[in-house]
Amino acid sequence: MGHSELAAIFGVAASSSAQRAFPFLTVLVLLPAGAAFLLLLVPKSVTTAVRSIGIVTTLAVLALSAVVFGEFHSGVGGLQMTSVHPWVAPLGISWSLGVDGISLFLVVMSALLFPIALLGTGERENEKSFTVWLLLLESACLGSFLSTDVLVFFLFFEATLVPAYFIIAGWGHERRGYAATKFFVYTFVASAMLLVGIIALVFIHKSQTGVTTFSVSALANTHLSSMAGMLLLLSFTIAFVVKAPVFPFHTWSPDAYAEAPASGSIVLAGIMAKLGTYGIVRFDLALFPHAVVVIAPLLMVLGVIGIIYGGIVAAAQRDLKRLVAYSSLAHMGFIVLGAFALTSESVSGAVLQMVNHGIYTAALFLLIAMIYKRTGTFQIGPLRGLQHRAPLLAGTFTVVVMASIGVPGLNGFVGEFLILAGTFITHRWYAVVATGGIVIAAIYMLWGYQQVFHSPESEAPPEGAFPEMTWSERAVIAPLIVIIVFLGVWPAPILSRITPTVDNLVNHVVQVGHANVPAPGLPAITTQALQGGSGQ
Amino acid sequence: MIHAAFLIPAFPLAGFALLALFGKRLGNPLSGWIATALVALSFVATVIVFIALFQRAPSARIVNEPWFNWFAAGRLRVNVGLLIDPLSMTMAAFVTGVSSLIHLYSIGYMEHDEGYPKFFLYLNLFVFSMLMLVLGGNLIVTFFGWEGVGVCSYFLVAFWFGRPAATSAGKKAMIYNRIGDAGLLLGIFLVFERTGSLQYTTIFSRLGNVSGTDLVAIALLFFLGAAGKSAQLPLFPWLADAMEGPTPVSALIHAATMVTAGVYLMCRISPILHLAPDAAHTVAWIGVATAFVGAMAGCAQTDIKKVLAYSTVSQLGYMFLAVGCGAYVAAIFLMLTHAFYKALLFLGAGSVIHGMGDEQNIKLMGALRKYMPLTALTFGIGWFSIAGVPPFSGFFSKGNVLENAWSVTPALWAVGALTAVVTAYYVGREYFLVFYGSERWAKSDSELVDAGHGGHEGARGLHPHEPGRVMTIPLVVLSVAAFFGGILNLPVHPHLVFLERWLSPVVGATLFNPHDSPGKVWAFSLVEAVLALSGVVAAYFLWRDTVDRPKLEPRFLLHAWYIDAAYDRFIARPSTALATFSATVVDTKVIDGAVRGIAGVVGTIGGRLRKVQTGYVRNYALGIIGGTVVLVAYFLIRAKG
Amino acid sequence: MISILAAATITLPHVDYTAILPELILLGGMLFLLGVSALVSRPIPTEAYALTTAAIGMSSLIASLFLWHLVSDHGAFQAVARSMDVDGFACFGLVLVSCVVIVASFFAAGYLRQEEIRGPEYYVLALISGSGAMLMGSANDLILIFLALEILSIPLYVMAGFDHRREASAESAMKYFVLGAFSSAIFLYGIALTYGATGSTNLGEIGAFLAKNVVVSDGVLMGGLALLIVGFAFKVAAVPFHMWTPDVYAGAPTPAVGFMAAVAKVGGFMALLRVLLSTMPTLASTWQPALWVIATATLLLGATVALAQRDMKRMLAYSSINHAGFILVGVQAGTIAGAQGALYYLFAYSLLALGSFAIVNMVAGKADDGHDIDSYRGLAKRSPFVATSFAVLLLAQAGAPFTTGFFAKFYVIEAAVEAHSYALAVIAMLSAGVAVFFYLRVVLTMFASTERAADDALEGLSSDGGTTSLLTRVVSAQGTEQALKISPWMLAGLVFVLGATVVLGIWPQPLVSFAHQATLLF
Amino acid sequence: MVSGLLATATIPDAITFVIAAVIVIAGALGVVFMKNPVHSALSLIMTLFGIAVLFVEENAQFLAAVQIIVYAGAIVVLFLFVIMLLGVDRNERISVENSSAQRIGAIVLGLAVLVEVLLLGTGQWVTGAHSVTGSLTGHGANVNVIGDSLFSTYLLPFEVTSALLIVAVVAAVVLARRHDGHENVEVEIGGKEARELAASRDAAVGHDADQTSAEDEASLR
Amino acid sequence: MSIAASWYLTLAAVVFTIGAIGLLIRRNVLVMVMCVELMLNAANLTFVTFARELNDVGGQIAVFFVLVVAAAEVVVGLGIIVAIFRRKPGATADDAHMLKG
Repeated sequence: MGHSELAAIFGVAASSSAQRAFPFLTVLVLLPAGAAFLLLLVPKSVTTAVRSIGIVTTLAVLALSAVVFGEFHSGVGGLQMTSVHPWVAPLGISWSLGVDGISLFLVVMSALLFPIALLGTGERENEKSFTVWLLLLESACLGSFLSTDVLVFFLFFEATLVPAYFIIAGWGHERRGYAATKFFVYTFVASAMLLVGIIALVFIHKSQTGVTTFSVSALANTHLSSMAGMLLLLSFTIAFVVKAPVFPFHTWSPDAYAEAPASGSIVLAGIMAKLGTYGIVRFDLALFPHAVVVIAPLLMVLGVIGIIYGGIVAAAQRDLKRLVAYSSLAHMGFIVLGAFALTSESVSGAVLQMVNHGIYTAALFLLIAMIYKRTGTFQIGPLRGLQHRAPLLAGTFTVVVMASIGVPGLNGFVGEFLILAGTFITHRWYAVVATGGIVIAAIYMLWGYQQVFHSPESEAPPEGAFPEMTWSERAVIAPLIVIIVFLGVWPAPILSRITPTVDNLVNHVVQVGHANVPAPGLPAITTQALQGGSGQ
Repeated sequence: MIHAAFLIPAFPLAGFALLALFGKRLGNPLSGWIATALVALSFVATVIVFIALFQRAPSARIVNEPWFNWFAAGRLRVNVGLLIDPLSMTMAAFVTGVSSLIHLYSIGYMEHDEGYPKFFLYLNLFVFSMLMLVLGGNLIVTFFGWEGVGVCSYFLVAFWFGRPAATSAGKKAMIYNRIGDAGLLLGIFLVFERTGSLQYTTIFSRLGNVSGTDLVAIALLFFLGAAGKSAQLPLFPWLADAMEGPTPVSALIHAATMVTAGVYLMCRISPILHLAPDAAHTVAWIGVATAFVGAMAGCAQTDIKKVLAYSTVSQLGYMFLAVGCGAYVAAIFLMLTHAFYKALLFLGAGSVIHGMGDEQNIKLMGALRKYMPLTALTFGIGWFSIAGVPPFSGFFSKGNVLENAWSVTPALWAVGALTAVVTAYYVGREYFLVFYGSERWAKSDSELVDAGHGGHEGARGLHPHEPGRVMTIPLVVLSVAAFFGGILNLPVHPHLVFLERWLSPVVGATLFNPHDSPGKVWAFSLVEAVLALSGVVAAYFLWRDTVDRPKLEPRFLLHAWYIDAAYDRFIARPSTALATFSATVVDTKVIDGAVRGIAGVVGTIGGRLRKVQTGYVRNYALGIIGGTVVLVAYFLIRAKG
Repeated sequence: MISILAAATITLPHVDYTAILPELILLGGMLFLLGVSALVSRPIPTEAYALTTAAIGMSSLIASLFLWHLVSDHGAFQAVARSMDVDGFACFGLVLVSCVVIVASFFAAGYLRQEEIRGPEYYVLALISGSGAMLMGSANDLILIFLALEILSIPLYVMAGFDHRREASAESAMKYFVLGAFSSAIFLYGIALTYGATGSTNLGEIGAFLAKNVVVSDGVLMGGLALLIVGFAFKVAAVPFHMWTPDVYAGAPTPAVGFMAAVAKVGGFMALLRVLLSTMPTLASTWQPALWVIATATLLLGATVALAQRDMKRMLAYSSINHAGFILVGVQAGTIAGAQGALYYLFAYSLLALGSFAIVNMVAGKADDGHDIDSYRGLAKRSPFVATSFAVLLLAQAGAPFTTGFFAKFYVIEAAVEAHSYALAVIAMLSAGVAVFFYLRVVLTMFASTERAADDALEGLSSDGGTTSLLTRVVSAQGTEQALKISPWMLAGLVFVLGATVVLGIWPQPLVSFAHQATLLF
Repeated sequence: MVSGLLATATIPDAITFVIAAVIVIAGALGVVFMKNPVHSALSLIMTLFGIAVLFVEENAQFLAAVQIIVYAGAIVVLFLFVIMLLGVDRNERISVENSSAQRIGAIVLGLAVLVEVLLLGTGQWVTGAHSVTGSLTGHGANVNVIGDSLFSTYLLPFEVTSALLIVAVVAAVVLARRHDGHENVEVEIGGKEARELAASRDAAVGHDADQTSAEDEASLR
Repeated sequence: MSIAASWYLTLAAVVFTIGAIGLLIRRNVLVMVMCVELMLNAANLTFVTFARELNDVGGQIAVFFVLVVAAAEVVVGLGIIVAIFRRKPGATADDAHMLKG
């Protein structure tokens, strides 16, 4: 087992930053939660104060995440800015945070999307509670991405459910109760398995080393029998694939995405879905290299089915939000495919695509919310010819749609390309089928776009006028569009920070997972992995 | 000077940016002029770089111009950069040249359109994308341009988005293109997997390590991409629908430039194609088949632009025939001349449509040569050119293709030659229906209601007229080019084959040279001239005065061999049904049904178990005693003695 | 005569009053209350009794902590002729019961004021019951455990029947009493068999006997153990000995339910843990599978049947059965970690149960009626604080992170996994997944503003209780629009419970260490 | 069987045991099967007496005395007192059982318990260590031994029983308490409810009986 | 020597069983409580027998405590029963099934 590799993955990369005086990451995680508690003291009626506290906090988090981004050493794998404090000492749980190439941009993306979710969706009932929940959700999401202690990760991972539940159930649409409950119970049951898996792993580790610890870096050193590794991997993965979601564990998502309020959809699809894929990359790959190699084909099959199936079902949707929900299923399929293809290219692509998907899906939901605000419907049927009234909205929508179907020059392309190219190297036929997904994506996205924006205006336009985007709406969507274009044209600064970590990770998985058989690029990975797994 | 190459795409990009930001404020004529000027500047830059390249030694004419690292992960390193070589500069020159003219023409053509600035915005974006496509130094930059032109094509075909037909056509174009793109992407992946690089120059230097099967696979996958973009069998039906876009768009994108990107791509990967003869033969046969199918479909169309659209399909088939025969120069040569005469024909058609008040049905035209003499003249030049009548440019370029086909196999030549006759005939049919015969547009509407879709209100009381100068100047320039285009590559003397010598550093190694026997060349030329003229004559006799000849316009040709209908019937509709089935049955009933079913079962179990709780205290005591019995029984079993 | 008396001089054992101080404080306080009420002629407000009870509880808490301090400094010891174990484990129980008594006194004050019931009896019963629970945790003799069990239970029977106005209260008391007496008879028979098999009722002696001897013919021993388990399982409401729970919880006065849910489980589990882990570890391989099955049945039945409930108290009753299953998961592990998990769980659950039932009482209002889930519709409008608090408590019961509920579940699952009971761990978590559904249903109902939302949650789930017509629901929703009146006493108790749940959820270290050290000093 | 009984014991012992056992079992069966609760209570006294005899037989003279005094003298009297107080001394229709499953289950499971307990003892009943708490045959009489042990080893349990007795007192107070002011209403409602309930119960029982007989008839035909 | 312990113990088991069955089949709550007393007495007999066999005083002491418990239990139980009967004279255990499910 390559200890040096593990050190490279999890070790503190830059010693200078390790002892940094200011605990950026801890503040990053706790700031929104703290503001939420502060907010509880503010009277409900002072809406302006409530709003401004929410906005200032989320913007402060954004600024802080920018600082983290700035402090991050590019070209270096491993965790940076780590901070470790014992939390529940008798149980071996510690408050340990760290950021590396995998989590950095997810953090920045979350920090960016929360102010947008808060700002971009207009007035609402009971502003205070909403802001409190959203801030708590932000803390939970950031905590999940930054935790390097498995249990702390799990805590935050679970903690996202509660605010998300309240946001859906409290401010959602028609069938919000059903959707919220389904979302909560489904993901809760799935992550229950994760908890058992985590604990089992910790005890196997303890039986080998005598140390009870939940630290990812320590746990990655655990020697697992092939059976144990497989079961643990399954317990981890079930939680992640439900959260992502991956076919066939997705049926909560169309309901949840569709019934959630706009900001809820943005956070759900943009950020919380990434918790699942992030978990796959961060934990599945690092902790269970042997088992991952064996089971990768299965998950890749699910990913590929998700790509095709998600596209096909999306094409039959008559509701804009459900359409985007199913398109998310397809995109998550790409990410899972990339993550389990286990090449540097595909995993980097998967990580990048998490960010990309977050950005353009958020933008899509934001735009759909603008349409809803003007027309009161998500149904594609009654919406026609909106481009006549709002060419700018239409144009913005076009850009986002193009990003979502992976047009080069916009951000969706690079991730998808890396995933497919990387997958093609090791698993040719998966990539071939998945490539079909980009055709389907064009079909359903353009169909939806055409229905809503093109065609003559319907004779009875949906109630009232359809005004062009207001300046505040433009201000909210503009950063997303800028990022969509920027990441499409010049993703190199992002990738240069992602790839060192991913390279280490992939090397670790491939070397450990294949044990002594050097097999990059050979197709018969499954059998080798079995030999490797039993040989250890 | 070669470093100035970045200016070539930069000008149209700047135009795009300018119009995107200030398009509305710049207003109607100004934005068009700015766009045109920037494309013209791009043309100038191209010429300068071209000359700089020309001044170099032939062996030093392949220059990589890397700009910056786009993205990199694992082995994959992708730079944004240009490849300046004779092929790309030839393409750039003709793209910017033709684009400039069509921009100029559009200023007039679109003057009354409310989306005027947006139109030029898209056009500039298109030119930028097209230039990135042809100048791209690696497959990804090319793919960037490739997708970019596809997207612009989508925007421009669906430009009049209020018309359902237009938006559907745009979507259709995009989807067909995407199918091709998927193939292209897979080809790119295969190239990357086998050579570890995507930079053209590097790829070609590593081909030795790639197995023959892989090369065939790569070539065919690239051809799938090319077929989508260049409307080859079986992916051609979108092109006819794409005629819903404004005519300058049809001229620029769907005749001169974008659709030829596939041909360019195949020429670009000529080293691969050269090593994969099986793939090349496939390309040749598909090309010639497309040429024939397209030409036949052109014989029965009634829409002035659709005739030209199928003609484009057919001509592109010729180009692929050339590519498949290894005659890359011939393909490029035909591409250039085709760009001239097809753009000319489209712009001529545009003038007619413009003059006829947006009427497109050729059966409702007639005798327009009296009202639009210049258009008629230039259209005629275009016709003769495409027909291959000597000494028009088409004669030389098409001849070149056919000679190469003969040397591969006479069968290819035979189909190509037959197609040449048909080509001369159907464009002639269109020419006579539009410019000769009686003034059918003056008739009352009532007789024409069922004749076609074009019979709208404005047809009555028409006063066909020659368009303004911005529109006629491009016509004239293009007709000159269409007439004299042949001198680019005159096969009469080895020193006169300029194009061939110019391109040889790129495709030279694979250059197919049929010029060893002058007699053979002359013999071919004679036969081809006869074929072209026979088509022209046939058109003259059949269509000079007659409007309807149902036997010559069979329905299956009008519907382009029913291929589109077949796709709809056998692919689109089953797919829609599958989608509906997946969404309503598989997803909601099966997958979600399983989830809800589990929940339901748990709930039902809870409900059943609840009934055990009867409320009678003695029942509860029974439960206790029962539990005790079981528990004691267990311990009894575990007891040792 | 004199010589006989002289010969019969009894050497009294040394009575270490410190060791039994917490129990003494509770019992002495109880006598004080009784005495005061008898001596003072004017009616004393119930709040005064509550405050006194809280003070008594506080004193006993201090005494317990002092004892804890003593134990952690000088190690565990046995007191009063080895009838009592004074160890960390016992101290945990003492502290926990003291806390329960304090909190319960606040809720009781609110309830009794609301129902206008005077007199100290409720508090007296609670104090006695509490002392019984304390004894359960520290008793070192099966006879004493039996006595403690009765001291714990008998006041609870009375408390169940405390509400004279409702017939259900009397019915629940009767059921509880009959079944309780039945099970304690079985338990006693178990003690008798154990006594015959081992020669003593003293746990220390039994442990020593079992450690030194191999009982060849161990049928009687096994039978005794089985019947002991039955007795405890009844007390903690484990399946199939749980059937009294829903009925008693539904019928008894609501604050009493909270109290009994807490102390009965504490007492039962503490004694069970001590008997199984400290006295009969040598038989672990025998009793573990039995507890495995009981735990599984308890987990699953509690979770699934709760789904079908519309009455809030019954739902919480089944949920408490589910919780008992979780604690059994910890017990079943048969390890120190399992004991820690069970202790932590008991602590977390006791407070959650007290708080939850207190809120149920607040919502029901005067007459302690109206526990149908429809009474909770729109609660968030009537009292956002109560609704939010209830949501927090319910989510904590579901095991939401950053509440004590999460670490409680985590701890017992950890123990199960450590003991390689993977299947049980998975079953437990699945049952938590089912349980979360009905907690969420309540939450949804409270925060629903429309009539439809809550019913949507039931989609796909057939519920027997769903027969109430829409009309009556609308009426009941309209009838409860006015703001909820909350007694300040209840509010105080609630704030304490909430604070403990959240603070110890975010910063679990103190409680975890407590449980950790409690079991180190067995 | 008799030989088994006499294997270790003297004849008087055996006779005493048999008579006492018969009394005990007869009493126990009487408790269960007597229709009138008063008779049940009297049967209970019979059992308690028998058990007291057995206690004497087993050298637990003190317990035998207490058994009679406390159990028969106090507890059963309490039962009888309550029966009389409430006037519930009418016969219960034991033959009528709404749930035959309950009865069958009760007997099957009850016998199963018996069988199991007897199976447990097949090997050896008594396996424990001897005289752990203290020898019975130590100094002095049975009372002395018990007293000695009670105030030394079992001091704490002994003291704790006081709590039990207080519970009993408080419980009696609570349960017998009448609500000031509300009680009248309560009684009225209670009375009405009770009447209705009694009526309905009678009807239900009667109905059940009718139904049962009808079913019987049906099955006969 | 006296009668073998197994006889006593078997007798105790029989009484225990009769008590248990009685509790399960009788509807009169008072009789049910009496049945509990039977079970307690069975346990007592067991205790005393074991005490004799083990020559140990503990068993007899246990019986002493059981007597106290039985007394307290009966007082409380009868109190509850009285409370019920005050509402519904003549009620049986089966009449109290308002709470169920």
